[in-house]
Amino acid sequence: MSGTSSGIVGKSFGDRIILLAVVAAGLIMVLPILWVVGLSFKLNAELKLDTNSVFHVPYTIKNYADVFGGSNVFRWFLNSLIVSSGMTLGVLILSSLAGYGFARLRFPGRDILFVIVLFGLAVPEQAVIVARHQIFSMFRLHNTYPGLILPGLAAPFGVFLMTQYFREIPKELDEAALLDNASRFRIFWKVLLPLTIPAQATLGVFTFLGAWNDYLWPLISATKKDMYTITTGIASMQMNFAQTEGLGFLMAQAVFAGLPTLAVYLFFQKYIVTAVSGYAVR
Amino acid sequence: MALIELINISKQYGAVQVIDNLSLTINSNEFMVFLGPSGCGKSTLLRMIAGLESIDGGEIRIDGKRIDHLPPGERGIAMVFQHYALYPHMSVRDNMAFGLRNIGIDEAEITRRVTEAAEILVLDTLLDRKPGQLSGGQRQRVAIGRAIVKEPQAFLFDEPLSNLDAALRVRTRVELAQLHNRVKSTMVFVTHDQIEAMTLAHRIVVMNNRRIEQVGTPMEIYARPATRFVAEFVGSPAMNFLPVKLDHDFVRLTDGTTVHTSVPIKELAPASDYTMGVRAEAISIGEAGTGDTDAVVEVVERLGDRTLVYARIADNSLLVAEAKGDSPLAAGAAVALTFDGRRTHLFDATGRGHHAAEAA
Amino acid sequence: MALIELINISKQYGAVQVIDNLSLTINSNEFMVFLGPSGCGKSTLLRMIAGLESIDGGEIRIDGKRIDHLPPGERGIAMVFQHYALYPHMSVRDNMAFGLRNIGIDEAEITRRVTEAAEILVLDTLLDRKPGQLSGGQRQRVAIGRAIVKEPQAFLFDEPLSNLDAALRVRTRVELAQLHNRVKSTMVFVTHDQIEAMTLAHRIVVMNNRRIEQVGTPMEIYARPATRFVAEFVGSPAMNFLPVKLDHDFVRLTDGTTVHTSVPIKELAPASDYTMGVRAEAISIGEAGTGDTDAVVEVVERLGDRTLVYARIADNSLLVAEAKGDSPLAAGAAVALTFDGRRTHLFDATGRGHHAAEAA
Amino acid sequence: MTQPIHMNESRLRNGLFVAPFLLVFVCLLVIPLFWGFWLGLTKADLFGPGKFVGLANYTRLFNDRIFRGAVLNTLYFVVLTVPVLAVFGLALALALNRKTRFASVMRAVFFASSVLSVTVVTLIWRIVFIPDIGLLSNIFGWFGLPQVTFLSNARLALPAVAIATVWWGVGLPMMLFLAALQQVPGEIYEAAALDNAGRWKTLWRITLPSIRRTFLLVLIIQSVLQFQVFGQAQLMTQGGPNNASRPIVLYIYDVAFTRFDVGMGAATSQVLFAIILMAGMLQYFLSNRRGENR
Amino acid sequence: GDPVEVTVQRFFGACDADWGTNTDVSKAVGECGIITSQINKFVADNPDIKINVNTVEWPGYDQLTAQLASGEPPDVVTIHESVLSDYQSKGLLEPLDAVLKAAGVDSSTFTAAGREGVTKEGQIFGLPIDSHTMLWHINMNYFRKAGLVNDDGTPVLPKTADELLAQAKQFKEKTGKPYLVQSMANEKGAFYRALYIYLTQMKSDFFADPTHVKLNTPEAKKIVQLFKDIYDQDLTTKDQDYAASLSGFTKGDGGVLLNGTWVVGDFDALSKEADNALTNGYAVYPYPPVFGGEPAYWSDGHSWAMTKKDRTPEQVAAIGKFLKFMADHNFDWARTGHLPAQQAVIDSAEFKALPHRATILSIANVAKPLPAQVRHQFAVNDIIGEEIASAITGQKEIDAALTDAETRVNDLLAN
Ligand SMILES: Nc1ncnc2c1ncn2[C@@H]1O[C@H](COP(=O)(O)OP(=O)(O)OP(=O)(O)O)[C@@H](O)[C@H]1O
Ligand SMILES: Nc1ncnc2c1ncn2[C@@H]1O[C@H](COP(=O)(O)OP(=O)(O)OP(=O)(O)O)[C@@H](O)[C@H]1O
Ligand SMILES: [Mg+2]
Ligand SMILES: [Mg+2]
Repeated sequence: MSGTSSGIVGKSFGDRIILLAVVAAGLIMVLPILWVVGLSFKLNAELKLDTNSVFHVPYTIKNYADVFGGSNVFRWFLNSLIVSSGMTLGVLILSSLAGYGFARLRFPGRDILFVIVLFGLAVPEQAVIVARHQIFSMFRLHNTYPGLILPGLAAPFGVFLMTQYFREIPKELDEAALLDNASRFRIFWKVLLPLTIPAQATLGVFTFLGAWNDYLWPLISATKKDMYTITTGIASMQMNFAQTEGLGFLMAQAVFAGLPTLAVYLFFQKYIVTAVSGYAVR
Repeated sequence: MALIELINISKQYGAVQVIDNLSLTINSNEFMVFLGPSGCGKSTLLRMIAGLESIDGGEIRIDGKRIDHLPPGERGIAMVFQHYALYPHMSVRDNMAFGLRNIGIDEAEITRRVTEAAEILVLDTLLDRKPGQLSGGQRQRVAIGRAIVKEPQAFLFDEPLSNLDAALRVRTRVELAQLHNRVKSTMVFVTHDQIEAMTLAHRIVVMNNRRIEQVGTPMEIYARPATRFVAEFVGSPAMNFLPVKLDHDFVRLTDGTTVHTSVPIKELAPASDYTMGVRAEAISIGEAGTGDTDAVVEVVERLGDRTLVYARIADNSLLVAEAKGDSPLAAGAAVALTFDGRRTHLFDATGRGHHAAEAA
Repeated sequence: MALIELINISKQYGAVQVIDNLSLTINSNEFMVFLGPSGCGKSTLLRMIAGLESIDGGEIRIDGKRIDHLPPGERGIAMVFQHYALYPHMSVRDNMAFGLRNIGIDEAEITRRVTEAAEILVLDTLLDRKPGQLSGGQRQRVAIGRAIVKEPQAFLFDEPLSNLDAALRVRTRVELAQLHNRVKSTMVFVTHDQIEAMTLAHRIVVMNNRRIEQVGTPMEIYARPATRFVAEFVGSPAMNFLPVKLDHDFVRLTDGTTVHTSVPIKELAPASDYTMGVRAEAISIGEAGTGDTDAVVEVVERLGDRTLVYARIADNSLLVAEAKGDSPLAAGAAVALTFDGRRTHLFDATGRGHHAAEAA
Repeated sequence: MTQPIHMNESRLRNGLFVAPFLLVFVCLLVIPLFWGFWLGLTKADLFGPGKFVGLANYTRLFNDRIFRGAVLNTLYFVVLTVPVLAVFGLALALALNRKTRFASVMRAVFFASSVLSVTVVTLIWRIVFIPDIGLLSNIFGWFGLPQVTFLSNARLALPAVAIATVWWGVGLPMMLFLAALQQVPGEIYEAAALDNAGRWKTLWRITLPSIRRTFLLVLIIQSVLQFQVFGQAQLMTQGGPNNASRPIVLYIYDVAFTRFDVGMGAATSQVLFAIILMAGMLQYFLSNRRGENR
Repeated sequence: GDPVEVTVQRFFGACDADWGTNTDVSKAVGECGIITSQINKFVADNPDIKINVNTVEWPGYDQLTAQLASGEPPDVVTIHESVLSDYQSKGLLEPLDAVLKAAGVDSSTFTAAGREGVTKEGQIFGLPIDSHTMLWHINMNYFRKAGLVNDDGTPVLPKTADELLAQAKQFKEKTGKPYLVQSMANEKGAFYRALYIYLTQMKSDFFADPTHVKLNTPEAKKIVQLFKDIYDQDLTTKDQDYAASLSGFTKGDGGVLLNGTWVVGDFDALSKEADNALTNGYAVYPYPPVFGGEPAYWSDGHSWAMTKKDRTPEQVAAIGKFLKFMADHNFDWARTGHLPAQQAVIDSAEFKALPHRATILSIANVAKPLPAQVRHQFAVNDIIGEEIASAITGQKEIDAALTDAETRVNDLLAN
């Protein structure tokens, strides 16, 4: 039920104004994206003279052809897929386990540990990146998939989200399962986990998007061309002083790098609002 | 099939004593109901039997065997929760089978038991649905089915009907009574609805404030409440209470009216304060001037089969009396009330109840 | 203080017709109850009166003035919601004052009204609490107080008691009846609990399936249900129904037993199928062989003041009859049932009810 | 709160559920964090062990005008973005909290930008802000307006970065607010309508008080995020002109990675960590104090 | 046996779509095209060597640093000569003297600038492949309109600061356009380079002590003052960033673009096309020595360096071969617009035949990098560029800016 519309019979003048404002704001939101997409379909040479040419023909797909022509793009795409999926899977597993533990089980130091994990939310990546790089060097983890995936697994946000979500599930379910002779793990695995799917979807999408878009860590950890992710890979294709040498090409890269994440979002869109509500209110 | 003994049970949450040195025996095959107001510790007691709460003192035995240190799954007990606690993502069949699979019963046996339970509970056609696709009553039946298939020594119910609407509640109540006839098993049932307690129980445990007020059959509880609390809590409309003084063979209301009662007054201490209790159906309504005391009708509630008449008497108490369904009384009418002496009760200052000598 | 007229009201949600060409007049100062099963459109109707839903056809008038195009705030109506709908972040005082401040009533007057309402509802000591710090019953009283202070032409209640526990529900019910006596205002009350409807209403509107089944006083509804639906829905335990054939002056059950009834059978079409309805209290229980039909007792529910006896008769129907609170009957007993002919009802195939000629 | 379901359970074994996460958390966050504390006390580059210098890095840090500027820039940036993100996100959520097709399309529109990476976002906004060939200069051109040089003007550079950040990040607060709005029971809006409360009154007296906890959550999440602003500044202005848009993290990055002064970079990181922690706790306690009696 | 594997890491972008399989280097154009084709050619010529090319985002030092820190660096890597010392001083690079010698590359064939750029502590740490510096790119069409053309068709260039201002005013009056097209927004490079060029010409040795910069000097002030005057008198474009200034110049926004050697090829090509601002009107010259002194130019250069790492002799030989190939084909690289690092190429007719090389050739002999001992040159340059920019655009007093630059750089170098 929509709060703002209840009790109001018919559309008022105020509603129209709001509608207009929303449409206007929406246009401002998409305009930059359209501008970029437009540029990506223009020849570099043409743009060098005048970007206004976006508004008229000819258009070209050469820029996209060039992106794909960089023979490594598919490999990078695959890397990103592996890293993002691996990180997503890992975060989901670890966060679910920990969320269940923090929400449902009693063990020594639970509450203080939970607070410590929450403090982790405030740690900027820069505060740990050097040390982490050195540790990974020690264990020869650079230029490996684990090297790219592991740092993302220490995500306090996921634990926070899952803990809140598990707290929402009626405790009677655990108890019913206990009386049904189920072990702790079995309760977690067979009874509760299936109920957290909306939260898993949300956390999964956020993790996936974050992993896909991450830049700094892949840049310094995956330093071999075959291990680049799509973000660092595409960046590596840029020439120095790139904008001028290939504005259209650059825009095509941007579109190409952004598309998968947009697709992931649109696909899971319906879960996100419902699940975000799980923790937003508390 | 199981004799459950609670011996000197205590329980506290932090500093709050919730159950205090409570002892109780529940007989084999008995249908025992825990009745009491919200927060009196009914659920806690039940959950201690189930093993979902630890106990801080005392022992729990089933058929003589001490079980309070066993984990819940190993006590041979099934429980039905107020909010059903069905596994939402499993089909009805899987909900029932889950507990059996966990202890490794073979699939043929599981199928047999599930089918049988489904027949008893008329769930046959619903076995492949998810709980979300069931009505409240059907969900409750599934929850019961999940308990039945385990063939437990005892069933525990924690207000299983309170989430159903009125009509369904009545129907399920009858079904539960029939179920008990069929499966013959010890059942412990928690409720704060006295109609449920009255209609279902072999014996009722009335609890209040960490304590047991009375244990007895429904009619004992209704007709011979051990304490004023029990008298007030059980019965709808609630019993009328009037402060009285003892006067030889009869009692005297504050306005001087005398009322005859069969309670053996002589045995009571005459000096102390007493309260007389009388149920609505023990008050008859007649024409003004013809009864124990006159009264003016204030509210008339017509329930169809009977009518509740709220009338104010001289000492300013509002009493409720029961009249026939087609009683012509209306608010404002002047009437006389007559108390049925055999069905009056006296409660002393400590709340203890005194009743007419037991009928033969 | 207000006469509410609904004239040919229609309402649909998308393709679903929820209210279909409904007309109804609610008199000044009347306590009108809408009774019906879940989903029959009671709330929708109430909300249309309040202005919270638009109407798709027809008119609503209050005291002759058409109001269906006014916004909710300007109809002079107050509403009490099932879940109270108190503003959680405002104190009790502010909850009550909010509506008055919005229309610019001066603070002295607001204080006066709030104080007065708080006294009526015994909320004096709670005025500075937030709703979260109140019990369910107190919250409901605040919600009523919020309605009272507006001194509205009419009060609308949407199942205001259904969130309270049993004891509180009974108490608040009586309080509401007294409130109506005091504030003298038109009240419209939605419920699906027939006890509430019976006890509170001047008149009851029984609704089912987008339609009004019957409008009448509680006793009319109970004693002379216009349709089988009404007969079934009103009364607890529900009326017993038996398929019968008409046979001259009496009716014949499927097993051949004949039963006398005061319904003027001659006026009915003899060929069609009829169902006989009889309430539990119109069936008396005697020794086997002495009544209209023999039966075997299956379940006995002791409610204290009366006992419900479920007995199976020869045609295999399970009937419920009412016996005294101290009835000695037990399951398995063989008994005879006697139907009170004046209180039997016949329902034809369309569900229409036929009753004994009206008593003088 | 959770109670022990059965007293006989091995409590330590319960800890096994959180152990895997804690292991990763400790190895990848806690240890590096403490390693960072140590590094902050040393003079070190990336290529070998450093030497202990005590608090020298911190002394240098607080004497550095550029660092102090970066702190102010960061605070300014947080002040620029966080309220706007919260208020704009709330406004959008209020406007789009409907079940219509239009609303769901618009929700997608406003969230879409959130899924782009910082490289793409800054690319887009450079192309918007850039003089001559940029979108804005094209638009200004149509109306005959003079060019505004957002990214090279000391006063506009940080606001320009903030605009891009708001554009990028408004989706999340919007989602959080939407979720919260959906938890507000519809009945209290109806009660308000019957109480003659108009649109504004309803917004101020009913809606906003009902979602204030979410508002706090949004403020804290966004503050933590925006204190760490880096990519946008790095890629749009490189902190310029004249350090006018250099935030703390960019300072850290430059110090540690282009000057190899890892010890100093680590010291700066600790300062940032402390600032974020304090800001978060301050918000939390302030709002908790006011909302105690709820 | 198995081919020897060598990892080559470079910037300059990726352009496999256009040049991924091209081995005919003479056909390739642009930095990326040429270097890609060169490596292709080397691979084709040397089947016994396997080259793994790792392309990095410009300038790629974050990544290189990370690789070195984690002990997995590439074998051969493109490094600016100004950055070499950062890595060399920490012992992360291998001296190349022996390797080059074994491969048959003689460092005496390098240009002076190239040799100086790669020589640290008496050893060679990189194979120089070019020198690059700033140039005046001139729109001759406007110069003609402004009457700033000599009889021989060459542009009239200022010889003193005053002349510069006068000519710029004249230019503005005649054409309505600013004289200079500069990248001013978020720009650091152009400013420190201009400063270095003129300070070098004035023989103001600001890095006499490589650990201490001296910037608060009359010479520096004069230079900054000139640019500030130009700015204050609206004789330059003001709001463009690097990209905008490039496209602005091609659109005819002004007379002289201050930019590097690397865009010569592009503009030359444009001037040969019809219907644009540069059609038949492009010329390019070194920065005119308006403060007197002798011709001297700050420069930087790209070089190939070899990281320190355990290698087999075969690998070292293969790297030597690669470096030799690059040295031998330095002419190809010179077609990008950069000045070659091989003296022989500069002297060759082939090079001189390339367009505009005649006018800028002189630089090659007088180009001069910052002293090799100056550490963190990228960071130093950034600080100086930043401070000067704020002085020129009026955000700071010149004195203050120079003082600040000095203290900041010295603080940086001290730590
Ligand atoms: N986990 C707990 N922590 C602290 N106190 C508790 C806890 N659970 C119950 N209590 C307290 O113990 C008392 C008994 O609770 P219990 O749930 O047994 O009551 P109940 O009789 O079942 O009431 P209801 O009819 O409302 O279910 C209550 O006062 C309650 O507040
Ligand atoms: N907003 C809505 N959109 C679509 N259908 C609705 C909506 N509100 C109510 N309905 C439908 O209209 C019918 C009547 O609903 P209404 O709420 O009036 O029933 P009710 O009699 O009040 O039931 P209850 O006793 O459960 O409150 C129901 O079938 C319901 O599903
Ligand atoms: Mg309970
Ligand atoms: Mg309703």
